[in-house]
Amino acid sequence: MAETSAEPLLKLESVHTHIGPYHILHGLNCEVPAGELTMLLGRNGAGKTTTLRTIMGLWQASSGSIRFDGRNITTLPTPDIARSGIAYVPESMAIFSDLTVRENIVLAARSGPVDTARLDWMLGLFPALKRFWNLPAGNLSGGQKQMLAIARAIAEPRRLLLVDEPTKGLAPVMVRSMIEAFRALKAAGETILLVEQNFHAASQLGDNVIVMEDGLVVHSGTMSDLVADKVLQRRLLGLSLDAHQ
Amino acid sequence: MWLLSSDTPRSLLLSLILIGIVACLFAAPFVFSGSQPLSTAAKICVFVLLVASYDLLLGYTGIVSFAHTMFFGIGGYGIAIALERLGASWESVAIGLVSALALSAVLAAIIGLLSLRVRAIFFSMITLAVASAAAVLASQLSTITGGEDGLSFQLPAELRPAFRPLADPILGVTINGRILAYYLIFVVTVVIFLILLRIVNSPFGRVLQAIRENEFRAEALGYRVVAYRTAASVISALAATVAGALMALWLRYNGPDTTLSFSIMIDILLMVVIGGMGTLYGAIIGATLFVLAQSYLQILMGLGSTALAGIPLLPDLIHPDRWLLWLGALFIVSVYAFPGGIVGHLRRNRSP
Amino acid sequence: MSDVAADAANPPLLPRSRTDWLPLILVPVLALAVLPLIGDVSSWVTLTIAGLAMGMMIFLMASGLTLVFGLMDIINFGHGVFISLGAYATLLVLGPLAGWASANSVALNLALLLLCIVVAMVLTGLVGAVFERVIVRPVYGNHLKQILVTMGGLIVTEQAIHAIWGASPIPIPLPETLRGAFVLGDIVMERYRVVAIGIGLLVFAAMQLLLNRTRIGLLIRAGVENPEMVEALGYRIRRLFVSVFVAGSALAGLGGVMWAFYRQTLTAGMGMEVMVLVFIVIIIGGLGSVGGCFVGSVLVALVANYVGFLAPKLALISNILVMALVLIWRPQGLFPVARR
Amino acid sequence: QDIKIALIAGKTGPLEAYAKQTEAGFMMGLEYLTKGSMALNGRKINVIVKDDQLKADLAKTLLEQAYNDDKVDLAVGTTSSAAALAMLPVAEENGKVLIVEPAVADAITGEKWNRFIFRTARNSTQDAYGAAAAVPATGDVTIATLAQDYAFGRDGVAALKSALAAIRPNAKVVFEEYAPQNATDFTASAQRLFDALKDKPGKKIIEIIWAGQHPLPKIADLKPERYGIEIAPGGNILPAMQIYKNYPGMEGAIYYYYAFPKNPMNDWLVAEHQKRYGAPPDFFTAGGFAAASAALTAIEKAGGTDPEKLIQAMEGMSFETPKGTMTFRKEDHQALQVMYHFKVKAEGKDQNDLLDLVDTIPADKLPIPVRNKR
Amino acid sequence: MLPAPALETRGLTVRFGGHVAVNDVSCRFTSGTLTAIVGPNGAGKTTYFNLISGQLRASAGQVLVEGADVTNLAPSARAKRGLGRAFQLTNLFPHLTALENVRLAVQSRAEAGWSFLSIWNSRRDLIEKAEAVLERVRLEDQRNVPPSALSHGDQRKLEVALLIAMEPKVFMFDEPTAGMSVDEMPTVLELIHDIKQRGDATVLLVEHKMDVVRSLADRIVVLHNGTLVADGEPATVIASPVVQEAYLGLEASDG
Ligand SMILES: Nc1ncnc2c1ncn2[C@@H]1O[C@H](COP(=O)(O)OP(=O)(O)OP(=O)(O)O)[C@@H](O)[C@H]1O
Ligand SMILES: Nc1ncnc2c1ncn2[C@@H]1O[C@H](COP(=O)(O)OP(=O)(O)OP(=O)(O)O)[C@@H](O)[C@H]1O
Ligand SMILES: [Mg+2]
Ligand SMILES: [Mg+2]
Repeated sequence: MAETSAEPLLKLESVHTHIGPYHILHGLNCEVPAGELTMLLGRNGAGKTTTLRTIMGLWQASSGSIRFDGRNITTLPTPDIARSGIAYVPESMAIFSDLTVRENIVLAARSGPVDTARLDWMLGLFPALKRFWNLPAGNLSGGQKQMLAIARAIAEPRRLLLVDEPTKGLAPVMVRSMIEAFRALKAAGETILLVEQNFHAASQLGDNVIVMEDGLVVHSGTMSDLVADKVLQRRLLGLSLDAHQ
Repeated sequence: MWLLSSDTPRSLLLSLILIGIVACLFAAPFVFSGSQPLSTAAKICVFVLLVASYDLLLGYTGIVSFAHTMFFGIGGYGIAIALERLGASWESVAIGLVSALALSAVLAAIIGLLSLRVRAIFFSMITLAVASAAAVLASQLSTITGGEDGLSFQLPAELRPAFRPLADPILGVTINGRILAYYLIFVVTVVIFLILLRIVNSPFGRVLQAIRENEFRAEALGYRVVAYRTAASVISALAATVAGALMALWLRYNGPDTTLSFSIMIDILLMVVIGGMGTLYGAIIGATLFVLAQSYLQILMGLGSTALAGIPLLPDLIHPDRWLLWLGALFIVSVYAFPGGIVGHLRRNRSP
Repeated sequence: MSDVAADAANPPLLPRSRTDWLPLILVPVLALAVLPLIGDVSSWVTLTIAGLAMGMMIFLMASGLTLVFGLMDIINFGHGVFISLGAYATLLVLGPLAGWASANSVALNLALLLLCIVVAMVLTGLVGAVFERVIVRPVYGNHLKQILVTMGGLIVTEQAIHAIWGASPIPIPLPETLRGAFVLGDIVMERYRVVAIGIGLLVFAAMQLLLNRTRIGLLIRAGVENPEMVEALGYRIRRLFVSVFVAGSALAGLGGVMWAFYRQTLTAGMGMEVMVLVFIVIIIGGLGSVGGCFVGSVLVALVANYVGFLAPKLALISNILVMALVLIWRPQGLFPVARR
Repeated sequence: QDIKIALIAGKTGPLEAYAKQTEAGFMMGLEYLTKGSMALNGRKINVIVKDDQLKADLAKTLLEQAYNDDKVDLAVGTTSSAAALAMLPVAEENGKVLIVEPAVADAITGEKWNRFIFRTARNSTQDAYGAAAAVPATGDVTIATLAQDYAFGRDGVAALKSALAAIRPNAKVVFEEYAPQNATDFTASAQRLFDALKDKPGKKIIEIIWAGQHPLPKIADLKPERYGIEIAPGGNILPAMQIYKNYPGMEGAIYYYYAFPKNPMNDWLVAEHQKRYGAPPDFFTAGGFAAASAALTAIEKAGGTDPEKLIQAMEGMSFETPKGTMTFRKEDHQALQVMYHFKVKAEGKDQNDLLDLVDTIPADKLPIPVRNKR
Repeated sequence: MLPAPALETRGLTVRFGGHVAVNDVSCRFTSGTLTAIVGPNGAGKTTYFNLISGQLRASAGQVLVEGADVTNLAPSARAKRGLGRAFQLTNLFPHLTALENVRLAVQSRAEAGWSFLSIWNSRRDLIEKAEAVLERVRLEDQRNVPPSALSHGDQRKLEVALLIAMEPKVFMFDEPTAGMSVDEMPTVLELIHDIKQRGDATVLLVEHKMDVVRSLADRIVVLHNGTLVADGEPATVIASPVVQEAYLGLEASDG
């Protein structure tokens, strides 16, 4: 990981998470430097989703600390964590299917009407949303729901974006839009923590990378190092970049 | 194990409690003296059956119906009308029971086919209206049903208190028709309970659970959801009808408040929840506890209230006339304290 | 992005689904259709106005339930006791201000009614808050447990009413000037019913405004579907849920006051007695739809009056008949609220 | 050995108020009659009170328990007619006396009667004869009835019609309106009633036969006086009759109103009740008192509690009650009593000062038919 | 005359208000082939599946299974005719264990649902079959875990397991690998490959990963705005301009 001198925007220190009787995170340590895009990789069941949910306070860390922007947010209730400037795109997308696309986005813009320039930019990225603007979001296709989930998270500027597998179910052309969007957001100074299985997409985007296995971080460093090191790729992810598109 | 359809209680304490209850019910006429304990035991049997049949619907199939008492009532009225009209004979009992079962099956199938397609909560409310319509009907058809007053009738000679099949008492208890009637109820309850237990543990029972969990997916797997639900409703209605018939046989009376009233529906719900939904054994525990409480709570409260006389407020609160207050509190507490019912609680303690 | 993709992805905007007028026309059509059957115009007017007013009172009693259900997906079987509680709350006002009721002044009488409504709404709102906190909160999302728990709450509250105000029915006076009727030729309009129509329309309009013109409605609907996500968007959904529940209870209280003055006798079970009717109305309306509840109430009350006049034998089942017919026509109620 | 009496009443549920009155009246009756000693002929009186929650099956079970487990000598009850009817066979099976109070259904001393049943409460037919007796005896009288659409309402109307035929042949029932049992809106019913009566000559009366929430104000608010129509309601418990205040001059019949009977027992009851409960005794208080009096008078007369002797003693027995002297008719064991023709007061002193006495109708002016098959 | 194809749609169309989600799609699928269905998001792929398997009613057109019209049958009846379906958004029985989930599918196949009086836990035949299926998707260790406690990727595998357990004639996979990690993917792809190799099954596969499509598909059908716009050999279809631009989003063939 980049040896930044300044304190990272988000920092997890020996975080343990239990869900009911199951012990999922076993003392997670990681940091997300400000202004950069950090990828969180790992096999199915490694604990990536659990990590994001723990940060959001949707699951309570049983021990350890989570610091965001110098503040300890480990035990804050979820709304307060969100209000401190974190947006979250869950794996399940959690679209409000009764509400129209417009209403979904209206809700996401907490501080008032969505800035028109930003809205235009978003709808340019995801034109399908414009077409279904006034229809219930439950009727959207799988990929369209994914777009809406992202649009909801970026409807207003936030300090930190937690995104769980955004490219899942997206057509290649949309994956490109998505990558474009994250680039633009990063350029606008937002920090992003991205969980991704699509290593191809990941490799184009990430500045840093964290790899998890069985509830622990097994590797962290810069993306360029990982892209260059085929052996490491095979060891950590089971496949090399070449074998996959 | 075969008898229990390999669905054992799965907890030592639970097994002991169940064995205790069944043993007490079996020996009730000999162990307890007086008519109150026997009435209580008979009522427990009837409600075990009724609650178990409702659990098939609610716990296993996830259907919230408020029309279950309607079938209970049909059973009761079937017996009552037949015995009152056709005289106190076993043929009348058979005719009454069979016609009640037929009517229940048809009604359950119609309600199921017509309305099990709609949203669950919608269905519940429709059944609420249907149940109230049934009560209105029973009251309107007073020439047949006795209206609000209900029907009192005589039982076949073998079940009357005066019938003494044996000259000598057994274990100091003279066997009479009343005791025979009790054992009739007990045996029918046990048999039907075991059948229900088998059904919920059969492949059919699992399909019902699957439908409860995700009806959309069950349909996609090739199960006709409406047909399965309707079948479950019919089975459950039939068992409830039998329970109603037993109730009427025991009371030698049937009326709207006895089998049709909404408060019985509430009692059933509470028994299911206290015992534990989706575990037929819960029906035994729930019904036993509840009927005992209902029979003895007022007496206990009366004792408590006189004992505490003098202390302000407290005697008022546990005055026997305020027993409903405590029943209400019981509703709330039971939902919280035993989210999985008593059976769920006992089973969880066993396996961490 | 290439032109092809842009074109393909830029078809015209789809319109929002249109308002459904059919159920709204139903009421006037029905009213006109029975006119020839009744024959006598003055009887028809009398029955129609009385029915409208009764519909408003039913709506006031049912609206809170459908609001709480529609927004929060909570089925409150204890709703009836809030109606009773609202009714009993009038005693708090009528006790000290008995003079206002017997005074022969429209202003004073109406002020009294208003005061009763305010007191009742505050009281039922408070009890509603306690209800939500203690009873309902832990069972969000589970209809069955909601039914049980609220039923328990109902019994406890009803017993509390017994304990506080006694078991005997309590007569209450309808304020002097609201008694009796306006007579125009052969048409009679009870004064109180005219007041009820006014209040009913007012509440309906206020609810529509609040739900459709603010984001509160959205937020709650979203919160019911996925409270976690709403919290992750930064909203404190709990507080909102409490407020909706309180509002629903307060509306029940309002309905209770109106119902109390209509019946002029208070019993602890009076709220429970109307619950089947209330349920029928909200089923007809389409569970959770305030507009549907409004139309459903008026429909049920009008039909009850017409049938009661034309074929009293059928009056007993007229409600269930209306429900059955509506459900055959629209199995999800007049204005189905999409969910799941 | 104690004298054991079971008192069964629907103490919880919608009629809680009725049951409370019965119980209070019964206990005060025992107290008065035993002069506070609660003992008779040296035997202590032990009352076991049971709550049947208005449920017929429970009432039946409780009565069985009372006879078998508690070994009571006789039982008194209960509030609901359905429950009382279910109790009747139990008395017969156990061969013990049951005094029915305050259930009113005719069938109790009619077709469902057995010889162990006595009733101190009035029955529906007595109410009907009372109502008929309050109708003017001369001139044209046209009557329409409003009743609930179930057995109780229909029987009530039938009873009224036969009572009118028996004692008021000048009155004709021209229209019968039946409203749903749980009706709340009476506009349609009222319209139909008015249409039926408005063009008729002479005195025009709507007789209301109703159990529960009374439709009187709803009908009255629609101004029947426009057509010269009067309303005649029946008697009821005091809280329910307070609505009458708004319609002074209205006439009807009632079987007990605390200010009407003049006898020492009633004087004591009114004074004592006012002192203890802050209100005058009501309908069912007097009933409970009467039941206590019937029981004690019978035991005294029979010289014990043997059921057969009790029955013998009670058939044709007269006993004193706050309602005046009552007599168990030999044929059907129904106690006969006076009725009162009342008129609603214009200005009462307080909230319970409601009625003026128009006339006392002695029991022998009420030829109540005997309906049991003996 | 040629034997009827395993599955055929004729003029299949569905409209939602003003929106035509699937527009007059006619297509035949013969057994032993794997057809990939591709298209941009919202093209109507899932909707097409819904129409075939009966979750949606068609506004027009027909669905035929081995020549028999099933357009008016309920989803359950179509499943009995051999139409099997896995869902894009995971759709399982959340509180039953993984094994029971699969067992329900096996049982449906074995037509044992209406058996009232046999004991489910002693039906070894069903259990063994279900366990075999779980092993094939490598979920045997999770057999007693309910889906609600499985990670997303494992839920996807279970979804596939259910479909396999149904042993249908027509397999419809809706993005089976979405959210699956790269090292898990081969398991599922091999499974699909095996089904295809068996020769008697018809496989329809919706997939956005072009390398997967390339390696598995015998034929590619392209949907765009609900209309069938291309159909043929994988190589030709992928090279066609409509796929290159509207789907892959490439200006020229550089992929
Ligand atoms: N609700 C839950 N209850 C119990 N265990 C859970 C729950 N959710 C997840 N787990 C377990 O926690 C572990 C980590 O799951 P998590 O969802 O965080 O994995 P992931 O890295 O996001 O995987 P994927 O790539 O498949 O989404 C898994 O073993 C899973 O079985
Ligand atoms: N019930 C509905 N009402 C209105 N529009 C609908 C409905 N269902 C689907 N649609 C629309 O139909 C189109 C096709 O959706 P479908 O889910 O079939 O797409 P898809 O090809 O599967 O896309 P993806 O790859 O994103 O899953 C979408 O634009 C969707 O918004
Ligand atoms: Mg995950
Ligand atoms: Mg799709």
